[in-house]
Amino acid sequence: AAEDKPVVGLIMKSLANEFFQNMLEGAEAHAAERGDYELRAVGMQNETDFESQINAVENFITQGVDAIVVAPADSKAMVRPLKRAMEAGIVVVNFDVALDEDAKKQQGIDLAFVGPDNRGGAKLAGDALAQKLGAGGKVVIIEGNPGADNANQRRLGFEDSVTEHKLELLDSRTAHWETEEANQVFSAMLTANPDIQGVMAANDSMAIGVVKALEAAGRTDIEVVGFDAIPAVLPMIEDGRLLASVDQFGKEMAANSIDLALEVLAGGPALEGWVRTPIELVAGE
Amino acid sequence: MPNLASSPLLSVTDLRKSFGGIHALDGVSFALTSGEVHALVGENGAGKSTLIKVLSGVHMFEAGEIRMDGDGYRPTSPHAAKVAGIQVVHQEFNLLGDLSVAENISIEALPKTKFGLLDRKEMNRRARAALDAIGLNDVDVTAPVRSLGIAHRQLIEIARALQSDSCILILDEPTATLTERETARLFEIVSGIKAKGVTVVFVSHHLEEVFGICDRVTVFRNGKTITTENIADVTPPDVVRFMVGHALEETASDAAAPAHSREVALAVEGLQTTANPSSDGISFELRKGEILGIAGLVGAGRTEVLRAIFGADPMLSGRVLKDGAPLTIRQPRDAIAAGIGFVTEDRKDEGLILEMPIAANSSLVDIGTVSRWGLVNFAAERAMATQGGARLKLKYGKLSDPVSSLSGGNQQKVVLAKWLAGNPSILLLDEPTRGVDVGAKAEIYSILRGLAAQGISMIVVSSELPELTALTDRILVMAGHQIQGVLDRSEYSQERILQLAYGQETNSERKTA
Amino acid sequence: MSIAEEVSFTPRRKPVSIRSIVNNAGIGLALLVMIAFFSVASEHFLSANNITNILTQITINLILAVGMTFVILIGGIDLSVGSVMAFAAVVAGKAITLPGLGPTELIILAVLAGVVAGTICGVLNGVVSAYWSLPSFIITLGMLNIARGAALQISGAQTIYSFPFAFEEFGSLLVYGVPVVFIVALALVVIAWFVLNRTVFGRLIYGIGNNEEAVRLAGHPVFWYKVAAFSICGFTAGIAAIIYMARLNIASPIAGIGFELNAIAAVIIGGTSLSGGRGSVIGTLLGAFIIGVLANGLILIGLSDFMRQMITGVVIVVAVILDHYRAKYSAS
Amino acid sequence: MSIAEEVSFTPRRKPVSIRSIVNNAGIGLALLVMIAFFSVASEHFLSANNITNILTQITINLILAVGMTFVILIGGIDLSVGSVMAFAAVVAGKAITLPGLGPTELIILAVLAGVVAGTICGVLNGVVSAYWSLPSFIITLGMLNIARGAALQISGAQTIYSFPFAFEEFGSLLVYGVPVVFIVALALVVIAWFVLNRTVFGRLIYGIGNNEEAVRLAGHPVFWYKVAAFSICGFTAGIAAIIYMARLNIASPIAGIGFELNAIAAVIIGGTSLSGGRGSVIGTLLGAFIIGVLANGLILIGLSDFMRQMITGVVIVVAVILDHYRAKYSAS
Ligand SMILES: Nc1ncnc2c1ncn2[C@@H]1O[C@H](COP(=O)(O)OP(=O)(O)OP(=O)(O)O)[C@@H](O)[C@H]1O
Ligand SMILES: Nc1ncnc2c1ncn2[C@@H]1O[C@H](COP(=O)(O)OP(=O)(O)OP(=O)(O)O)[C@@H](O)[C@H]1O
Ligand SMILES: [Mg+2]
Ligand SMILES: [Mg+2]
Repeated sequence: AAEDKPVVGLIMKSLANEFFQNMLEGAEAHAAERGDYELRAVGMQNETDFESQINAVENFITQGVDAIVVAPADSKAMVRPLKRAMEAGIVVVNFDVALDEDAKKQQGIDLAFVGPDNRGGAKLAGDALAQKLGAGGKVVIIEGNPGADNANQRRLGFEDSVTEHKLELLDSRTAHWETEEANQVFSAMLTANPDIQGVMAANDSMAIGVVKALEAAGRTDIEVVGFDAIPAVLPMIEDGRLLASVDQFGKEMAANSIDLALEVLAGGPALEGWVRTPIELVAGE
Repeated sequence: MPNLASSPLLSVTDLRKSFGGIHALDGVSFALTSGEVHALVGENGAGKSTLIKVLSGVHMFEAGEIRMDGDGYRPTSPHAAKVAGIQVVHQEFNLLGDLSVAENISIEALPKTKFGLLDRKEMNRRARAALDAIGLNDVDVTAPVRSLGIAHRQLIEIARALQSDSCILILDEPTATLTERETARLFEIVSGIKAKGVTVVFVSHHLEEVFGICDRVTVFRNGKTITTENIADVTPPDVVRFMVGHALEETASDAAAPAHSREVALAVEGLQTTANPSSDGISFELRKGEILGIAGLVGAGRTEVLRAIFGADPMLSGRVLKDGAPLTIRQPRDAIAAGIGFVTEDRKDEGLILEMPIAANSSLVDIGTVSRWGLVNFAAERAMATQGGARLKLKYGKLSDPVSSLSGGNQQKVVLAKWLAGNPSILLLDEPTRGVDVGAKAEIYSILRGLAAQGISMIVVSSELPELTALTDRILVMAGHQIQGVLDRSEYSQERILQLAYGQETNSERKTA
Repeated sequence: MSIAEEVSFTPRRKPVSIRSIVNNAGIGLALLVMIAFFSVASEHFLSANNITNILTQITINLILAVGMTFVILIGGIDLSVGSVMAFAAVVAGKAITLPGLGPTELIILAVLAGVVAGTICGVLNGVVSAYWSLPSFIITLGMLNIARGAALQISGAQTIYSFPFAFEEFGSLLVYGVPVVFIVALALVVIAWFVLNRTVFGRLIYGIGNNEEAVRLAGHPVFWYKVAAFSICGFTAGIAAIIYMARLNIASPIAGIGFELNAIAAVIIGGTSLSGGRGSVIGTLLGAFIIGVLANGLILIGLSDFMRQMITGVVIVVAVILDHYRAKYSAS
Repeated sequence: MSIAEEVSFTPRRKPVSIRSIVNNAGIGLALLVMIAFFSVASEHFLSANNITNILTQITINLILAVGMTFVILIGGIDLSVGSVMAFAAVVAGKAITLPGLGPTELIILAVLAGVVAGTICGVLNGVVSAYWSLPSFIITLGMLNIARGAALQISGAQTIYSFPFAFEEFGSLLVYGVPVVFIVALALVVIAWFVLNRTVFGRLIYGIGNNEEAVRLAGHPVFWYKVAAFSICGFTAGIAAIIYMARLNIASPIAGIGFELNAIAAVIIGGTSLSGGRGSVIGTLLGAFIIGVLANGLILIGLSDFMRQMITGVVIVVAVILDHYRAKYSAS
């Protein structure tokens, strides 16, 4: 069945994550719609399983795919295998999380990035919170998995808006992206700092845990922002339990990246720099 | 005497069972009549336990026939055998260490209240009654079995088997770890249940026991039954001849003159063990080339003393001097370094690595001599094991077979071989011939005597008085964790020893008063 | 009983009942030390609110650990509880969001669906590992993957949400400051204690862990007892799933990752032997408290995330060392 | 030797060497079935490139599993290997990015630092669990947290990168299509096999797993042997860290999460008994292959991620069931 259609290998992070699952569905729909390429998609076991992404690149090189579209789990570890893929004549598009600039320079490759600005997105959420609280508002951050690039970016984004709006950052702790852990960690943070006014959670799963902790504590005076805008939080945004979340349009992101890769394959010019994809603050009226 | 003419309760014809290439049962035929006590005797590895395991549904047989009450009988599980009325005390223990004595005794049918819950009261009551019946009044029925010594465990196994009504009760070497007192009590019970019409199958390497309580005896040799005789018609030497195929040369049992010197090899002073800190402390001396016996009833504290000397359990106070110099023994390693060896009483838990080959077990203590630069020299190890095995008439398939495939008595020989290989200057032996057959026992005695003649000193703890009187130069009698008396060879007599062993109560009262 | 009367030994140890209470309370010492420390170190620690928090937060781990106790007592292990919980939650979540039914029916249906889903996984674990006598470590590792994959597949990796109001309420209900979900967990502990100590089934669970062969020789159907132990563990994973949903108001296919280690840790810190046959569910309760109090307290005293993780490790180790000494001194 | 002469048994079984090879090859049957299946299902599976990939991909798990074999053989378990690997990697990463040294010195320094860091963690695991006779499950669970926290603390949760060129090259070097890192792993397997089967130390490792008390009473320093087993496991975690760095060109404090389960799975699928005393490092090698081939093959045949996870679970279970039957038939 593999006639002359170009083969695109899509490497994502954990598909157990709704964000990437939506992305995959978007890509599959896109492949069916265009019909002029073959899509091979893989995810990874868990977010820190960097090796399996490298394995995936190696497997794709083995299979001789024409293009690799990749959302790196680690911005540094992926540079070298991707370089090898480029050397094998494969068109590589980096999306979702940008590869590390230094690492790219070191390996002597130049690779464009297609994707949103995680840091900027987090800042959007932070700004929404700051606006609500005003300067001096006391906030805490619930971080993602320490050491993960997107967790870093989002924390930095939150911190940017803390500085910019002169918020007071009381505490910053990780809950490893998990609802239950966020619930536990935040409950304790709230006990230790009863005067918290706002919470920035690095993803919506953790934001849900925070909202439940607030309900359990009977606190309605604390504002929460999340990230990702998963369907489960939309009702919360509607009824005000969640102030805002950030949509990165993951569904389209992979599909757009594939389009770009196919253009280059078809003889188009190589991509350059940062092809920004949209981000949007989702907030109640 | 039961009516031997009556039709057999259970008959076995030409039964065969093999493990891999070993024919454990190679044509076994015998019959049980109702209400008799039937002995099974034979050398170690002759197939007695295997037959019992077949009868009790643990192993399936390959050929032959078993008929019970005239019908074919082929148990497929222990449960099926129980339903058919066969109750067994196996040679190796099957107790639940962390469960209480009472729970172990009732494990087959734990009593329930009318709500279907465990009836602890009833369970403890039954256990108490069962233990009292076999004379174990000192054991707390709620104590975990793990905390008991080996003889107590054996009695608990027996008590358990007596719990349910059965028509055939099989006892596989029940007396191997018991002292006279318990053995006598057991025999009273056996006569009691025999009177009720229960058939008892009794395995023992002690022919005097066989001749004491059995009506008939079936002799095994190499997986075959040689003959079944009425006890009244044979003498012990006849039975031994059937067992080994020839007459056993009389080993000079009383010939051993105390050849040891006066030099003290090991002195124990005021030894108190952590298990019994309340005792006054044990002191005695062991001379060069002497075999010192320790007698006592079950639980008298004999094992404790050996374990403390060897460093297997910590010593609370007291010292041990070897050749006049005090030893610091914190762990078995120190004792071994000082030239002390210790044949433990419980081969399954302490003596053997059951899953590992015979060769590896025999070299476990003295692995240093069959290795160089930390590498095992397998040829040397095999030679060591072959030699050790030959010396003790070990019956085995291959040296690479796991020890677990050996019969009980042969496993015991491996434990001995392991310690003899190390050439210790002092050897502590706790029930060294437990489960060993008559011929091999004589062999072991002569080996031990030979070692003593070479100047090796030994302490032998044994529950068999004949063993102690035959083997030792002096006997130290213990009761209640205290030494009650020391007997020289000239003073040996069953009465004297038992008197001291039982005398614990009066003595200790006197002391504390 | 002539001979018996002659000889009377003094009992070798204290009566068992007291000893076993001390043993059960074992790790309690470490727990008390921890509580004392945190009470001094943080003014908030002993506040009513915080106690409520701690109780809520140990609930799920405790429920999983109760089932795990059965499996570990027979000498097995169940690595799949976290995944099975997620699977049961997704199944229950699908059920509770079915259209066209009233809230009461939905809730009953969901509870049944979740518990049955969990129990089925447990039965499978038990049957496969007991029938072929395979190491439960591997079998339940397989189930870990199977249940997680199934949870993701069924849910399409989407979080399920929007449950009946009464159900969501239940998760945060308090009775005199005590979370109802914790009462559920406590009830399971009591039932498990009762089953393990007062029923024949329970004693044979201990027996199998001690010496499986001996129990078989005593004529008991060991296979079914083992299956029962794993099924109980699956059942509690199902209950945990329901509690999770009630508490967080979502059913997430990626819930419960790593929960198995926490549950096993609670059981073992509680003094149950990993090789089976020895232990108690009261110990498990204390073990779950240790883990929960530690997690809560270390945040309250304001340690950084990384320090907190290190200290958690150290305290777990120190707690079992402490327990070791307690056991030693209480024995002598 | 009259009796011995009289009785001559036919050998009960095939000679041990062959039997043990069959036993070791045990799970090999399942592996062969898998390989056959994937070869048919995917044209790429047997390509030289893919074989190279598989070898590279199992390397780290294999290295961890070799050390784990020692620990499991003495009846212990080490849950900390993944974290210890990350810790060792961070330590080595700090060393290799020190300023002012030449690449050769840096590489030597880093390798030493990583291996020493790993070994120290292993020694701690061993000393604490053996000295107080505590369950290694809990002690290494503590170490899992301690090492991870330390790795995050030292690195400030930042990935360390930019290593000397030669070091990065080493990770992807091939010799006749065989990755050099795999050769390192294979060398460890051979050494471990030799140690376990030919040395007194290895003999006693098996002995301790079977009957610790018997080994102690035979006068061997059981404590030190146990410490040694855990230290070896820490050592291999250190080696794995170096290989990880060479292969991924980063030292990440969050590397290796969950690796312990994979390593333990390789050991147990390879037929080593979790209760100790029985097993072989050749089995571990095959176990690691099973896991690696499965992961690779299922991707090649294009299964969706969730299906893949479920099938992985099923295949692991089926593999041990298959092995069970093989063992049964080869015994009779
Ligand atoms: N599970 C087994 N696997 C292999 N061989 C076995 C097994 N059980 C018994 N055998 C062998 O069968 C033979 C008979 O053993 P059995 O235990 O019946 O002897 P026995 O007469 O009870 O000896 P003892 O007096 O020493 O208890 C022995 O050679 C033994 O090695
Ligand atoms: N490890 C132990 N822990 C607690 N109690 C023990 C232990 N070992 C033995 N005992 C108890 O100590 C007492 C003395 O036991 P010991 O084994 O020394 O007696 P023994 O004279 O050798 O008798 P036997 O070995 O025939 O039971 C017994 O009551 C026994 O139950
Ligand atoms: Mg026997
Ligand atoms: Mg004794």
